[in-house]
Amino acid sequence: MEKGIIGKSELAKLVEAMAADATCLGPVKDGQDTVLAELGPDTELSFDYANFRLPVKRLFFPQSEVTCVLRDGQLVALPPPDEKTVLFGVRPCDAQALPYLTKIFSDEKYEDPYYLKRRENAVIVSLACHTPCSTCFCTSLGGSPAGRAGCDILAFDLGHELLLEAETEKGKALLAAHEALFAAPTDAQVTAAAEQGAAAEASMAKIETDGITEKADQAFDAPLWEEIAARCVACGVCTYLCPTCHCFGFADEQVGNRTQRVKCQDACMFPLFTLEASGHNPRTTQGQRLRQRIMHKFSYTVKNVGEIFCVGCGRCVLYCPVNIDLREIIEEVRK
Amino acid sequence: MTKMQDAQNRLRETVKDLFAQQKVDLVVGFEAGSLPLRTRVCFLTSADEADRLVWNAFCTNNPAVYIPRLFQRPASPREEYKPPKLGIVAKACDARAVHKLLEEHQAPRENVTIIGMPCRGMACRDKVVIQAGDEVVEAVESTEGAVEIKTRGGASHRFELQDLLQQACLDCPQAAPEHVDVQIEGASRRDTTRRYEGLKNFEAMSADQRWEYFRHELSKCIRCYACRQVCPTCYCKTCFADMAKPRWTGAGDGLSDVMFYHIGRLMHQAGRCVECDACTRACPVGIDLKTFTRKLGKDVERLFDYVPGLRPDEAPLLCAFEDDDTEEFVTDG
Amino acid sequence: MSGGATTSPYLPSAVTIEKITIENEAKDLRTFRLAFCEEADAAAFSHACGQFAILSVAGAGESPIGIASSPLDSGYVEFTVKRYPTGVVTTALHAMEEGDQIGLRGPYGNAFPMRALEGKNIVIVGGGFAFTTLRATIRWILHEQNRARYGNVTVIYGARSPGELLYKDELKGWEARSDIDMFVTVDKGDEGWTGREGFVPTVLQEVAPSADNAVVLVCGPPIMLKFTMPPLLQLGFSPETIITSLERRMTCGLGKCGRCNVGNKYVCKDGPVFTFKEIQALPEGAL
Amino acid sequence: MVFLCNWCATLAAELAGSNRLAYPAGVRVVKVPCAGRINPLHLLRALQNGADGILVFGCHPGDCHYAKGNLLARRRLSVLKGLLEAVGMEPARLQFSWVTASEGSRFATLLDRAVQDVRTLGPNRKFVKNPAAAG
Repeated sequence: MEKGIIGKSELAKLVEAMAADATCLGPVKDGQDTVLAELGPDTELSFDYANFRLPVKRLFFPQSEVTCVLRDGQLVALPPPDEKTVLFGVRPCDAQALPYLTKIFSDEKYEDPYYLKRRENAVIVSLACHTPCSTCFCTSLGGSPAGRAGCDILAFDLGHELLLEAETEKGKALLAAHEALFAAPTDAQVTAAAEQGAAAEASMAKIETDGITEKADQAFDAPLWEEIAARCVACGVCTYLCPTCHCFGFADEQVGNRTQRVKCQDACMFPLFTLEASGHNPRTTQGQRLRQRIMHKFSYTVKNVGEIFCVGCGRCVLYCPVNIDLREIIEEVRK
Repeated sequence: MTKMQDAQNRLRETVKDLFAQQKVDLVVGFEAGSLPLRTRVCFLTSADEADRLVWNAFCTNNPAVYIPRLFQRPASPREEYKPPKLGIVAKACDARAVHKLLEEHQAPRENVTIIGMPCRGMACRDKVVIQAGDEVVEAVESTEGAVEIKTRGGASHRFELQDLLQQACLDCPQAAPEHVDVQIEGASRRDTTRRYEGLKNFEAMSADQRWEYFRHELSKCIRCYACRQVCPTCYCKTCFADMAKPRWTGAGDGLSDVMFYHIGRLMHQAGRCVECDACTRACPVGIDLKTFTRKLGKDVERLFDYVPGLRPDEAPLLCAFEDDDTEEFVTDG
Repeated sequence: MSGGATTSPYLPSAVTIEKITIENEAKDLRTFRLAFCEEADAAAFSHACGQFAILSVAGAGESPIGIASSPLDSGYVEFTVKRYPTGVVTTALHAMEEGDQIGLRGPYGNAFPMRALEGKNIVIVGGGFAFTTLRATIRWILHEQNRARYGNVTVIYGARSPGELLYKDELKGWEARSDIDMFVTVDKGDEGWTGREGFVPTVLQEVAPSADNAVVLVCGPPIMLKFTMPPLLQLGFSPETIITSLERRMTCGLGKCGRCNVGNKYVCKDGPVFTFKEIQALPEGAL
Repeated sequence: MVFLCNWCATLAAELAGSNRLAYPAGVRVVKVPCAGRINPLHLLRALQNGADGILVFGCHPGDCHYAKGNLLARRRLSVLKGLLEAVGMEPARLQFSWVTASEGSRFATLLDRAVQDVRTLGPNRKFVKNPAAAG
């Protein structure tokens, strides 16, 4: 089944049906924010949100997870959680980032089972944005408010009902499994959805990103990095909220009488990130660290895995406490 | 011309004078930001740049956070230490933070010129968005005490600044910054009677409700430590949370480790937190940190009659004692 | 990989510390001889000169260390580890005793191109405790089944003081051989020292090995590398024939965690071995 | 978890012991050179690692071997206690008291009472780090 219409009032039934064999998460109000939270049969879904504060990557690459524990003097690996999940209401920018992360966590030689197993077990239902924020710039980086990259199903909010369009086999299977709850969409509905996506896309300001990789390479030794970083307080918000940032570290800890190794998100904006035990630190200034983050996204990943690791979600722009604006950095670099 | 803009012009002229008299070679102030309702900190090195300075209801950041860094000694003793002659544009809370840092020897007093700003309080971004009910795409402080905004949907609103003030400003103990080197004239907030009003709801809760509130707020924490990084009085070279030897905190984002970090940080802020709420504004997941820092401040004020940063040259709270300090929690046999 | 059903690239194999050799007077350099606890792990482990592995002490953490034994040393793997007062893992390792069990994963990274170097004269320049992977390489070259494949072998190795020289007995053995030219130097000798004094770059200029049909493998602290490159170029070594090994803080060793990159190259995966030519092309002043 | 200053409470504890007063079951003792040596983080760590209550003994004001360690501790720990109570910890879980080397019975009484208080409250579930939880 490729397309289906479901009334918003019927969603509870769908959630209940899906919950039989999967954990369902969806947009739920928490105070002023909307968070991606586990859905029960009575949970009220929110459709009035720009995006979640935290990127959806955290469900596949959590802030921290135990990878090994010590048993009888020997470290043993803990398996990644093996539960099916359905993520509803993911914004297209966050979904677009997932295939990028898959490229990082799987390669010809080493696979990170913790990320890959979770991704394999998840069905991503993206919800197209009809009113993008002024800080959003996905269309400048190959995305769209109705982008389909990385999702299994793309949903459109048509007011009283949703139109779901399956993108992958996994998505088709999910729709097929709950076929009874869906109606076939009318042509008008499909057209309305497409028009909505196009209108949202047209409403967005575009920033120029042509040639950004070459320009970034050329700007490597430019003074702009230290100039911009003078304000930076090295808080790492930009990296933690970034849908594509994927740096991590390990930390061993003792909890009660259990010794475990924890894989934690880490951030290149911290001075300690590259500090070696000898005291040597290849990146001593905040300018070097900020440059690393930008170069990693706009140059290194392009060379290594063929993608710009920025989806234009605008979180770093919006949440940077000192108003360092990535859009301005891109503009500066391109000068 | 509004009062704020008057103050802005006076600030620009003052900064030009300070450069001309060679009293400063670096000024930290605010310039226009890239987003509505925002300004950002800028670093000026000559009088020519002074016209970049702005002064309005969106100068929320605490520029004192940059002081320890600007006065950091070079890693090698062979390198000459050349501290700047710093001018710092300061609201009341900023000035308190500067005094705290001076007291803790983070900069030589003679190298810092505090430019005290008249402040009616700063607009809380969240409050503006709630009142506007939509994303704000443009905001100006138009007339005295009013903020005019435009929303994404095209609507225009005019709000009284008084209704938009940050909690930090409502709680501010000062009508204007004190113990400054240069005072810029202008309208200041005069109402200092609402201090700790924001705590009332929290304090009215039962212990279990307070616990539940604390637990819920901290369960959002992703341990990015942004709260620490933007805090002017969090400048330890190696924070206890980053220490490897001893490793104080566990690595995870489980509640126990998160609480350990936050209570540990609060302890380190006792008698030091100037209640500027930089932590709360910076928190990317919206934890209500201010309730806890404010509770701490209130305790410290009640127990020791101590308000950080109000009196220059006072002894740091936890490095001193009085013989008749409170004994209210000492159990007796 | 041992240890249950889950295959995780982050899980180390169990190894036993068979032997600990204290290498220097300061006692902060120890060589650990490790043997795999599981035969399958031993069989699966095969490394090449210049590679590193990640040692793991449960409760303390992991640390990437260059492999100091030759691929032809069968039955064990050796690592020479410096203890730093601030280093949690190296301190924990130094507190361990023979018979204790630790973890090892790897080998990781690329290696010195030993096959491609056959038929060439080899100049080895090492400083301090970065000599470890060079020691592996010398052992490899000097092995009876390999020695004939390479031309002249010249080794210039320096340490701060005589007490800081690694592998002292082995150095003596090499010095006694006629098929390898050894130039061991210390920055400053002591009463018992009758050997050479002087910094590695200076000794290199004195020894002046011929660049003719030669490659140089050079490993040392950043400051030594910096001062070694100009004399090497002066001696006629082209940047492609100068091969070195970089060090960065690492976590995963797999090119995923984003920590050890220099430009778009990951030292753990694309390195640690780079030619000087490759390094010149990298940003960030990689040395 | 009982923190004992080495100069007063440790001796008081020994005195109590020599009078055949035993520690209540489940009490763990940490000797410190001075109550002023106690970092609030130590106490948090104790709670995290499963301590149900903490009792700190220092010298009476004026008696500190290091002149003022006990008085610094008094300030520090009042702040900590205020914070922990603010976030919902039961007040009796953190106690602080003065004792001299000769006050063996006072030591025993205070300790007994603290143990009783904590028993009444039951285990500390709020701050403890659960090993089963990820991370």
